[in-house]
Amino acid sequence: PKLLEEFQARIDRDEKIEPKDWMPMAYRKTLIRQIGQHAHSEVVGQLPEGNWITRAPTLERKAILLAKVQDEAGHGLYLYSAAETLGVSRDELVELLHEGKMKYSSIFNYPTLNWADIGAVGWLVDGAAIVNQVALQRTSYGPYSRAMIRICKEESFHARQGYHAIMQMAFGTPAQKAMAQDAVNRLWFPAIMMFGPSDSESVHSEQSMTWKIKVRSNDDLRQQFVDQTIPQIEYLGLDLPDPGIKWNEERGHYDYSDPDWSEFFNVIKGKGPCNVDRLNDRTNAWEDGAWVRDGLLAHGNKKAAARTAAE
Amino acid sequence: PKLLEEFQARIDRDEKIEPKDWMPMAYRKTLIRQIGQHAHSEVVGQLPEGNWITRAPTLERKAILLAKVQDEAGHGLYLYSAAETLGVSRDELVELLHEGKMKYSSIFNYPTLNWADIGAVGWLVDGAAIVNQVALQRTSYGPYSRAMIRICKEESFHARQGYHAIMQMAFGTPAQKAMAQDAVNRLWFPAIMMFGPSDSESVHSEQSMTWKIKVRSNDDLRQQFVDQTIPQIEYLGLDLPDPGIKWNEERGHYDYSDPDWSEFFNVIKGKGPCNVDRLNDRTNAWEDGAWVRDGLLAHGNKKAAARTAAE
Amino acid sequence: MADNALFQFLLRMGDNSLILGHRVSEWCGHSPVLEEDIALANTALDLIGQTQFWLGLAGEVEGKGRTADDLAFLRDAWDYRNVLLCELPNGDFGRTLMRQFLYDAWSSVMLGRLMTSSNERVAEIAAKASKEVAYHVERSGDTVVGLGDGTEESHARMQAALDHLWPYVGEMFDSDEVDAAMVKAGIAPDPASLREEYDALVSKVLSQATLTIPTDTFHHKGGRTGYMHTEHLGHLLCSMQWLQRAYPGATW
Amino acid sequence: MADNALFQFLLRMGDNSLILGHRVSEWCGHSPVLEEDIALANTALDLIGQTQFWLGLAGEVEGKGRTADDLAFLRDAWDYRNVLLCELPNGDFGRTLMRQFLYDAWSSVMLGRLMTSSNERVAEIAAKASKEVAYHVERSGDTVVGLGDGTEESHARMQAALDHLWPYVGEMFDSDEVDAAMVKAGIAPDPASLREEYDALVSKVLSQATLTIPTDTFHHKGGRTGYMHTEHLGHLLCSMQWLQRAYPGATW
Repeated sequence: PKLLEEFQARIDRDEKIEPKDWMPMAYRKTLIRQIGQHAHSEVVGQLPEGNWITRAPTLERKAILLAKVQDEAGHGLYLYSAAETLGVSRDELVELLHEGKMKYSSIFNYPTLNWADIGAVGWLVDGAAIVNQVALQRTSYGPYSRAMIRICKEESFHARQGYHAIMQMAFGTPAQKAMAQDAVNRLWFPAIMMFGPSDSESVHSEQSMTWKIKVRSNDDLRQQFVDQTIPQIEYLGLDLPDPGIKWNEERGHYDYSDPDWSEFFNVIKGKGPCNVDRLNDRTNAWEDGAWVRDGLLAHGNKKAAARTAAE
Repeated sequence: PKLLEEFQARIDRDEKIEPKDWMPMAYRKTLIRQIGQHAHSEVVGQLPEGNWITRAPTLERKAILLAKVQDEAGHGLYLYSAAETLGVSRDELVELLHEGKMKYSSIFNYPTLNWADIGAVGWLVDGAAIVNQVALQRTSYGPYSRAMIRICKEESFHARQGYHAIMQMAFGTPAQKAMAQDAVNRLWFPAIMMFGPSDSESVHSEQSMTWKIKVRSNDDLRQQFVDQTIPQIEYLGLDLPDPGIKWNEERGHYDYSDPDWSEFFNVIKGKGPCNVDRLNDRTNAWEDGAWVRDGLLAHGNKKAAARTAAE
Repeated sequence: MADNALFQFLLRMGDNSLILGHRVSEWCGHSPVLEEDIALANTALDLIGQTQFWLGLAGEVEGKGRTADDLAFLRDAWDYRNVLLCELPNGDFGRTLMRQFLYDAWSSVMLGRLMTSSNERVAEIAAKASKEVAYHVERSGDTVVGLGDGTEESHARMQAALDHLWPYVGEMFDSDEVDAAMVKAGIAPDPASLREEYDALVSKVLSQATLTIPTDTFHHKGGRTGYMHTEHLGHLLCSMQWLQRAYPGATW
Repeated sequence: MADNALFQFLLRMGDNSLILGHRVSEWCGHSPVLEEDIALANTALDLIGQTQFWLGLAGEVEGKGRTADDLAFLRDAWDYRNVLLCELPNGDFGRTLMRQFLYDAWSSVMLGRLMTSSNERVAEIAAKASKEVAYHVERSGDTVVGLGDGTEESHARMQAALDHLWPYVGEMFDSDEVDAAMVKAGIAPDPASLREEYDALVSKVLSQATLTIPTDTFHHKGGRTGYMHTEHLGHLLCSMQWLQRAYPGATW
C-alpha cells in the first residue's frame, strides 16, 4: 500500500514510470494489453493497405504506400520493444494474437475496396490514431510515451499524405470523386468507433485514467477528431457521411450520430468483414515463416559456437 | 513366330486388333506409350488454355474456351480408357507422367502470352493434332482407332473455332492484329515440331509403321499441315512466320525452313519455357487432391458395405 | 422505380452466376481428378450461359444500350450485385464444392419460383437454367455427402468449409425495397420466403454428409446491395476485365 | 538506331527494377518476421525509386512525351524488357531471397560499371542506385548464407530455390545488337563482360551458404528482348495496371 501510494503520487506529479521501477501488477498487465494491441494493430494494419500496393496507380503512389507500410511495421517493432520492457516477449504477444486472445484495432477488419480507401485510411484512420496517440505522449509509462512521440511524427506525415491522396480523388474525375465519397461513407463510422465505446460503457477506462495509461476520455477524443475532420470533408466537396452531423453553436462542437455499437461489438467478437482473412494472413505468414526463423537462428548459433571455439 | 506372322497378316489386311487378341509385347508397349502420351497431352493441354479462361474478353469467348477445355479433359478420359484396355491403369500412367517417365506433347511447354494465342492454339495446335489424328483413325488397334474417330470430330470443331477467333484478331484493331502476328510467329515452329523429328531421325518410326500404330510418316504429315496452313495465314493478312516458306511448283508443295531441332530436344529434356510450371501444376493438383480421391473412395466403400449388410 | 428495381434484380441474378462461374473456372486443369475437371468446367459453362441471359435482359431493361458483355466487363466492384458467397476465393476443393452446393441449393429453389414469374422473359430464363441447376445441385450435393462422409480428413475439411461459408449463406435471404418491388410486380419471390425450402434441402444433404450446421445466425452482407463487397472481388475483376479495359472498343 | 538502342537499354534497366520491385512488394505484411517485412518493403521501395529514374530517362530519350508512369502502366507484356528472373513468382521466402540475391549481385556489378558511363544521366542514376544496391546485395547475401547454412530444412529449401532459379541467371549476361550499340557509345558494358565478376561474387556467397551451383549451363531467355516472357508477367500486369487501364486519363 505504501508502494502503491508512492507510485500514484509519482504519476500525479507527472513523473514517468520506467521499466525498473516498481509498479502494480494490474498497471503492468493493463499496459501490456494496451501496448500489445497497439503493436498488433500496426502489424495487421499493413494488410488493408498492402491490399492495394500491387494496384497503386502510379510509381510515386506505390512508393509512398510502400514507405508508409514500412513505417507501420517499424512502429510495430518500437511498440513490441516497449512491451518487452514490461517482461513479455514479442513471440508471446504474437502467439496471443494468433490464438485470438489479444486484439488489434477493429478498423483493420474493414476492407479497402477502392483506391480512395488508401487515402481515407491515411487521413481518417491514421488521423484518428494520431488524436489518440498525441494524448498518449503524456502517458505515465516512459517507454510507451517515448514510442508515442516517435510514432506521432511519422503518423502525422502519413495523415497528410492520405489527405493529399484523397484530395486528388475528390478533385479528380467524376469516377474518382465517387470513389472518394464511397470511401468516406464506408470508413466514417468505423473511424469514429476507433476511440472505443462511450465513456459510460468503457470497461477499463477509470483505472486507466487514474494511472494515466489513458490520458483523455474516449468521447473527448472522438469529439476532437470529429471537429477536425468535418471541415476537411467539406473542403473536399464531399457529402457528409452522417445526416446527424451539424454544428452545435452552444457546445462549440459538431454533433454527430452515435455509430452502431452492436456492429462494433460484432467486429470485436470476430464477425467483422475481414477478421477471418486478416488473422489467417497473419497466422499463415507466421507458420509458413517458421523454417526461416529456425534457419536463421540455427545459423546464428553455429556462428556463435564457431567464435567460442576459436577463442 | 506363327502368332506373330498371323498378327502381321491381320494388320496387313487392315483388320483391327482388339483388346483380347494376342499381340506382341512390343506392340502393346509401344501403344501404351503412344496412347498414354496422347492422353497426358490432352490433360496438360488444359493448362495453357486455362491460363486465359479467367481473362477471356467476352462471355461468349469464355464459354467457348470452357467448352473446349472440357472437351479436352474428355478426350483424356477416352484415351486413358483406350490405354486401360492394354492392361495399364490410369493411375499408373499418371504416376509415370508425374515422375517424368512419360511425356506429353512438347507444344504445351510453350506459354500462351496474349489472347490471340488462344485462337492460334485452336487453329495451329489442334490443327496439327488433327492432321495426325485423322491418319490415326486408320491405326491398327481398335480402341485407339475408335477414340481417334470420336476425338477428331470435336477437334475439327475446335480448330474452326480457333481460326475464327484469330480471324477476329487479325481483322481487328492494329493492336489485335499485332497480337495475332505475335502468336503466329511464336507458335509456328513449335506447331510444326509437333509431328516429331524428320523421318530420318525418328527413333520409333519404322516398326510403328509396319504395325500401323503410325500410319503416315512425320515429314509427310508435317508437309500436309504446312500446305493447308500457309493459305490460311495469307488469308488472315499476316506475315509468314518463316522466311523460308515458298511455293515449290515442282513438288507441288510449300517449302519451309527446318525448325531448330536442338530446341525441340531441349524441350523434351525438360528445358522448355513452361515444363517446370506445367508439371508442377499437375503434380500439385494430384497431391492436393489426394484427400478428395481418398474421401470419395472411402464413402463408396461404406455405401457398398452398407448394401452388402442389408442383403 | 419498377424498371430500376427489375434492373437491380437482374443484375443480382446475373452477377451471382457470373462471379461464381468465374471462380469455378479458375479450377481449370487443377482439380483432384479428371472427372472433376470436366464437371467443374461444365458447371462454369452453365453459369456463364445463365449470365448471358440475365445480364442480357438486364441491359435491355436498363435501356441504355449496354450489352451483357458491357455489364460484365465494364463495371467496377461496387456496381456488382452478387452475394458475397459467390466471390469468396476457392480455397481447397472441399470449400469450392461446399460453396457450390450452398449456392446451387438456393439457386434451385429460386429458379423454381421464378418459373412462374409474371415476367415472361424471366420465366423463360428460369425454366432453362433450372434444368441445369437441378443437375448441379444433385452433383454438388453428392460430392458434399461423399466427402463429408468419407475419411476423417475429408470430413474435417468439409466441416471446416461449412463453418467458413455458413456466415455467407444468410445474405441470399435478405430482402430490401428491390425485392419488395419484385414481389409486388409478381416478378420474383421475397428471398426470405425461400428459406424454409432451402433449409429443408440443405439440412437433409448436410446430415447425410454427417456435417453439423453452425448454430450462430450472424451473417455477412453487402454484396447484393453493392455496399461492401469483400476485398477479393476487386482482384478477380483485375483478371476478368483485363482485355476489355486494356483494349477498349475492340471486338473479340 | 543509337537512340532507340539507348531507349531499349533504359527499358531493360527500368523494367527489371519495376517488375522485381512489384514482386517484392507482394510480400507486404506476409513475411516470416517483422524485420523482414520492413526489409522487403525497403527493397521494393528502392527498386521502384530506381524505376522512376530509368523509365523517366527512357521516356525522355524516346522523345514521344511518355512519362515513367506511361511506360510502367500502359505497355502490355510483350513490350516489357525485364529478364525473366525478375517476373518469376515469389515462391516461398527462400526463393524470393535467392532471386533477390542473384539479381542484386548482377545489379551491383552492372551499376558499378555504369557509374563510368559516357552518358552523364546514366552515370548519375547508377551512382545513386548503386549505394542502395550495395546494401541490398549485402543483406540478401547474408540471408542466403543464413538460410543455406541454417537447418536441414532451410538448406534444402535454399538449394531447391537455387536449382529452380539458376536457369534464369544466364539471361542477364546475354548480348545483342542493343548491347553492342551501348558498348560502342561507351554507355554501358557488354553484359557478357560482367560474368566473371558476378561468378566470383555469387560463388563466394553460395559457398558460404553451403549451396551447390548447378552445373548445367542451359538458360531460359526471351525477357530482355520481349520475344517470350513467362505466363506470369501477364497476370502481374493485370493487377499492376488495373487503375490506369480502368480509368484512363485520370490523375492520381
